[in-house]
Amino acid sequence: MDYVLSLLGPLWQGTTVTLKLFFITLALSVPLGLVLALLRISRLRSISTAVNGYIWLMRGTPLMLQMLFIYFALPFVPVVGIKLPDFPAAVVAFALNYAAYFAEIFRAGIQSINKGQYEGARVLGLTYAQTMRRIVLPQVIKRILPPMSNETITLVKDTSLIYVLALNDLLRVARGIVQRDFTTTPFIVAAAFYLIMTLVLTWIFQRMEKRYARYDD
Amino acid sequence: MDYVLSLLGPLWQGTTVTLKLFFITLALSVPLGLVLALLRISRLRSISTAVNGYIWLMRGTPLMLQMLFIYFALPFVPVVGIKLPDFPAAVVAFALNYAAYFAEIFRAGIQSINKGQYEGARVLGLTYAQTMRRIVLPQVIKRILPPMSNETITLVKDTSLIYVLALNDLLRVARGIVQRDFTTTPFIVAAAFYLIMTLVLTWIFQRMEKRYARYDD
Amino acid sequence: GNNEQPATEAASQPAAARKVVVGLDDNFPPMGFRDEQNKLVGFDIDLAREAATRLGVDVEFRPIEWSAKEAELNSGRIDVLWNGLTITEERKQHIGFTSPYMENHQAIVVAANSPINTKADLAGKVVGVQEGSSAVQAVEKEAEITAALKELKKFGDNVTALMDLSAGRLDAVVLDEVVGRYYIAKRADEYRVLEDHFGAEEYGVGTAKENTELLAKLEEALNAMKQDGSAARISEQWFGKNIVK
Amino acid sequence: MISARDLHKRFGHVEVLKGVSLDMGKGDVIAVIGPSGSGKSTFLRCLNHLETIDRGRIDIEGETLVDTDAQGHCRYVGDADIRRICRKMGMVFQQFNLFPHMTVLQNVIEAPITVKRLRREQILPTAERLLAKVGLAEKHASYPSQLSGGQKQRVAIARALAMEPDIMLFDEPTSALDPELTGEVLRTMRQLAEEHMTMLVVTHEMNFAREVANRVIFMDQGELIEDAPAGEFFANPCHPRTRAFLQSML
Amino acid sequence: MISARDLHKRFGHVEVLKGVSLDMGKGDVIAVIGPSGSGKSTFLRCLNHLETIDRGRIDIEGETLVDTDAQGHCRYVGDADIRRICRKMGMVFQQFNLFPHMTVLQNVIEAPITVKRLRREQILPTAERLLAKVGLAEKHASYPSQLSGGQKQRVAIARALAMEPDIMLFDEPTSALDPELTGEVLRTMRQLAEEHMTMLVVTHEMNFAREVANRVIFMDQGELIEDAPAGEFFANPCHPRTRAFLQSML
Ligand SMILES: Nc1ncnc2c1ncn2[C@@H]1O[C@H](COP(=O)(O)OP(=O)(O)OP(=O)(O)O)[C@@H](O)[C@H]1O
Ligand SMILES: Nc1ncnc2c1ncn2[C@@H]1O[C@H](COP(=O)(O)OP(=O)(O)OP(=O)(O)O)[C@@H](O)[C@H]1O
Ligand SMILES: [Mg+2]
Ligand SMILES: [Mg+2]
Repeated sequence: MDYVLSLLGPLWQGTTVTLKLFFITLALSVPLGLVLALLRISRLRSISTAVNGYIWLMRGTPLMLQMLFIYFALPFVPVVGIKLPDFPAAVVAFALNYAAYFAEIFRAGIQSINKGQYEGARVLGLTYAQTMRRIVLPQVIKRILPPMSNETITLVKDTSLIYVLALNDLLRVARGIVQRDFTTTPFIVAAAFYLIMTLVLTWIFQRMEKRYARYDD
Repeated sequence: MDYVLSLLGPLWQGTTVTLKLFFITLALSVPLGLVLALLRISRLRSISTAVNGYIWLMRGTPLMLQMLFIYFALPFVPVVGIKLPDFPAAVVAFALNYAAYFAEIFRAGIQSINKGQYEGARVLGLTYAQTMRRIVLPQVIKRILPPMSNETITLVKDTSLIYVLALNDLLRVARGIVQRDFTTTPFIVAAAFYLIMTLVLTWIFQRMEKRYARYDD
Repeated sequence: GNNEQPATEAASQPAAARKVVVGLDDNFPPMGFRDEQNKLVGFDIDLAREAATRLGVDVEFRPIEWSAKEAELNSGRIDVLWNGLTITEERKQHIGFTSPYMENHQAIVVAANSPINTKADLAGKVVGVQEGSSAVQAVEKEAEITAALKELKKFGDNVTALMDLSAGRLDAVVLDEVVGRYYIAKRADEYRVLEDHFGAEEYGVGTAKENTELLAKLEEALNAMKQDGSAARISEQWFGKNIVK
Repeated sequence: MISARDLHKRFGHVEVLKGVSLDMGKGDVIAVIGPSGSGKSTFLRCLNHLETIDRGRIDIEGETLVDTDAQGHCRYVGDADIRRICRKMGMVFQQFNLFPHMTVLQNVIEAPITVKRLRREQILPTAERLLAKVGLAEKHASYPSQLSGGQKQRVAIARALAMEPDIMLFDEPTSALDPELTGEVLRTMRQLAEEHMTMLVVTHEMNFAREVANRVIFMDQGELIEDAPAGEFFANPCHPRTRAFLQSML
Repeated sequence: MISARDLHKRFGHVEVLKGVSLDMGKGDVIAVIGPSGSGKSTFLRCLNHLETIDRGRIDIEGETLVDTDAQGHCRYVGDADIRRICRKMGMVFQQFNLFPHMTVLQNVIEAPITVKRLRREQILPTAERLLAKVGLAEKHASYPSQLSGGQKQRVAIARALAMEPDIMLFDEPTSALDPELTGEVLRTMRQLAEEHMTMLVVTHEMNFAREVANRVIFMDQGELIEDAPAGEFFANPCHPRTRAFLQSML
């Protein structure tokens, strides 16, 4: 038991790295995903195709590869090449990757809104931008909460991939201690940490769903 | 170019490991997920709660941890403890984990079927089992294709986690060559391999969606 | 303290002459690892600190994924590899080495009750190593033995391999002797080290090949530390005897 | 054919049926009318066990489906018996409840094959005859989503008839339909009545009630207020609530 | 108020409007009737630019919305002008198209605030007056999903009126409603007509057409076949197709 207590400090430090990556990724990829979704449904064929290709590439290859690429290979790419430190490289890879997933969720949400809503807004004189902002997107939020909740919980666990850049997130710290002390207890404690994080997220999303349940479609 | 060709052999070997894990996981977790989903919506409170807890545990902790647990810790657990070789341990962890995800997809699909379908079948004299088998599940398949497609594509990429059990999947082989040859080309080739696999999957699911598009709900 | 913070800043600065960035695997006891307070400690850490003081530069320790060490060095994110880095012919092609500061063997660890006693007994057995470690090259160099093995399994780290040895799925693990002894000290009743080994080798400090200036300075500092006994003192702290050469 | 005695049903705190009784003979065509929320659908659904009653007794063709003992405990017969007894009644819903993944023909033959264990060849002639009867012979390979509302409802009727029920229950079979499509469904139902099918029809179509039904019953607030031959019902309704309702419908 | 000249519209290979013309004066209440698929909805939707026409000319209150030049090219005015001109027409749909995430009051004040840039306090009295007028003053804080169909449709009417249109277009405003709920919507529309609102109403309600409209037009297969004062239309329809249709509706 004392041993478990002694683990809490280092594991908590790992958790802060995990949480930092989690929150920054979320803050970047949600708006980026929304922009991508709007471009994706744009009538300009070329833009829509380009965004589609981007989403396909990001969802078709492992995030770990994307991270390794941005960290190690990107500096040698001409023009856009830039040498990023480890944590920023991880953040960029995570944000670009999750933006692609969120974009698909947003797109499906926007397209699930009945044509009648656009027509109802149109005959009242609202412009396309006003219709999106005031009528469509507020309704989209309610509908995308379940897939967003799934994706966000996946993100918590995906953060552990940053071990490839030797960043000490929760899981890597746990593995480090396992190697130092030669016991698997830290894994069990780490699992509990993850469960707590996902529980909190689940709870937050449930509250949001409840809030939006005040109206039905 | 010659160098790229010389990579194809080893990378293909890694790909066979990846594909083997992928197909076995799918073959095990889909039926298991269906059983879990049916238990989850069962009226027996205790069963439904237990399944719910299982799903929560499996979705709340990283798959990598689950794999390490089954490989190293399970042998020491009394009663159920069993010492599995590396690949079977990975398969068990993947199947148990993905079954939880699939169960949630199936459950949502089943619950999205209109109450009228059950009543329509009931007044014709169909039993609950007949209604499930003949009326509900065939309709569920159509509805769950999009989330199943997502989850399956995620599985392709998740297979790379088996490196923790020292198995040589595609991504790990690529990393090995990167270390040996001091170049990032293998990453690019590996990315192409992943893209091909996800493309094939996307194509299969699109065909299935088209097949089911012959009727509307 | 916490080493990630300054590390990220350092990488965005141009190679600062007043600071040396040391890349290491922070899960590599006893050479470099984290203590209960999550602080980086270890034999190589102390050695590098001492050398830095002598050179009059700040030292910064930067955890890296060990299997990506060449890429890290190559990309200039770190200046020095100092973490039980074995000098091998392959590595010499990409890395500039100081002269050796320590001798090491690629030790063979087996379960305490194992019938294996010599290298030859490994025929038909499953052997584990850490991916990207010099143990891989050491074992593969002895081609007949490698060919006779049932399988050579490459793990992400040594502990996974040792745990698999405990679980009975491996018959032996090959790893740096200094590291192996550290672990065996923790579970003396479970493992033993064979007399036989996969060759002696030497640890050196590595830099980028073109960074000859830094290499020369490190060489100088190391020699001075060996001569005035400070290296021996650090060794006694960590190993109970002087194994610096 | 159907005898319901003093049916009571509550949803939570709301008593939806407050002691409804009805006797129905062979060949009866009874129209059930009444304002929205008066319990018409619930009454129908209790008869074929889509809802369970809280008190009362139901007999179908002389067999007891449910009864209430002296202590007020309501007892249903066993599951298999319930299924057997209820199969004597076919039901058509307002929302059709066709199976969208099956063609029209598959919809019709599904229950005979699965429930009655008939072979496909055995039921096929019947199914084709029924589809011809409802005027949809040439639509047998269409999916429900390819049909108009009126066509869907006629398939639903054919599907119910394929199980050869003795009694047909209809719950507002035309109220999800455009006025123009209503006619074709009512024509099919009129034809059934002419063939002496026993029918219980919840409807808003006064013309149908007037012309096809031989009895009309009026429900309000969970009670069966009036029960009279059709002609009498419209010419001379007894109860003031019936009169008010009939006025509002015209 | 509205002048449509020779409107043509095709969807793919199907010509849905084959040269429809209509002149509508201030205060006119015109009922549009005709069989399903005859192009009634399409005609209405072309008038306020929910569909674009392929040929023809539309003027709204003397301003041209779209015209066709000698080469047969159809030219709409600029986007801002389209929005300004179409805002003179309010529209009520069969499916209501209320905004489900907004309360009744928010539905009504959304467009005045967003489009006309009124402040909340400026529009609130109007909104409350309109809700009172359609009999829903006390429902202002409800969400659409908490209303019956008839109530929803009346909110939709109030929402359209809040933009102070000169003309109201209705596309089968009651055909998604139960017969019992139809009455309340028709009453609201009758009241509007009495206040001399100019209205164009696609409807299946013959009573409404007969009693409220001053003109009735009959469309069939993309053509406007008959256009007559309401009394005359029902008493003495000219065209055989009109006669056949009227017969089928009774
Ligand atoms: N499953 C249920 N749970 C709770 N209340 C219900 C349920 N089903 C019906 N009710 C309520 O019971 C009452 C009677 O409903 P019922 O559907 O039987 O009326 P109805 O006469 O068929 O009306 P309508 O003409 O609108 O179909 C209504 O107040 C309704 O809200
Ligand atoms: N967006 C569209 N794409 C293709 N065809 C269409 C479209 N909208 C309408 N149509 C077709 O145009 C024809 C006229 O349709 P419209 O909706 O105008 O008829 P309607 O007279 O309003 O019929 P209803 O009484 O059923 O509403 C129909 O054949 C319809 O299938
Ligand atoms: Mg009802
Ligand atoms: Mg229409």
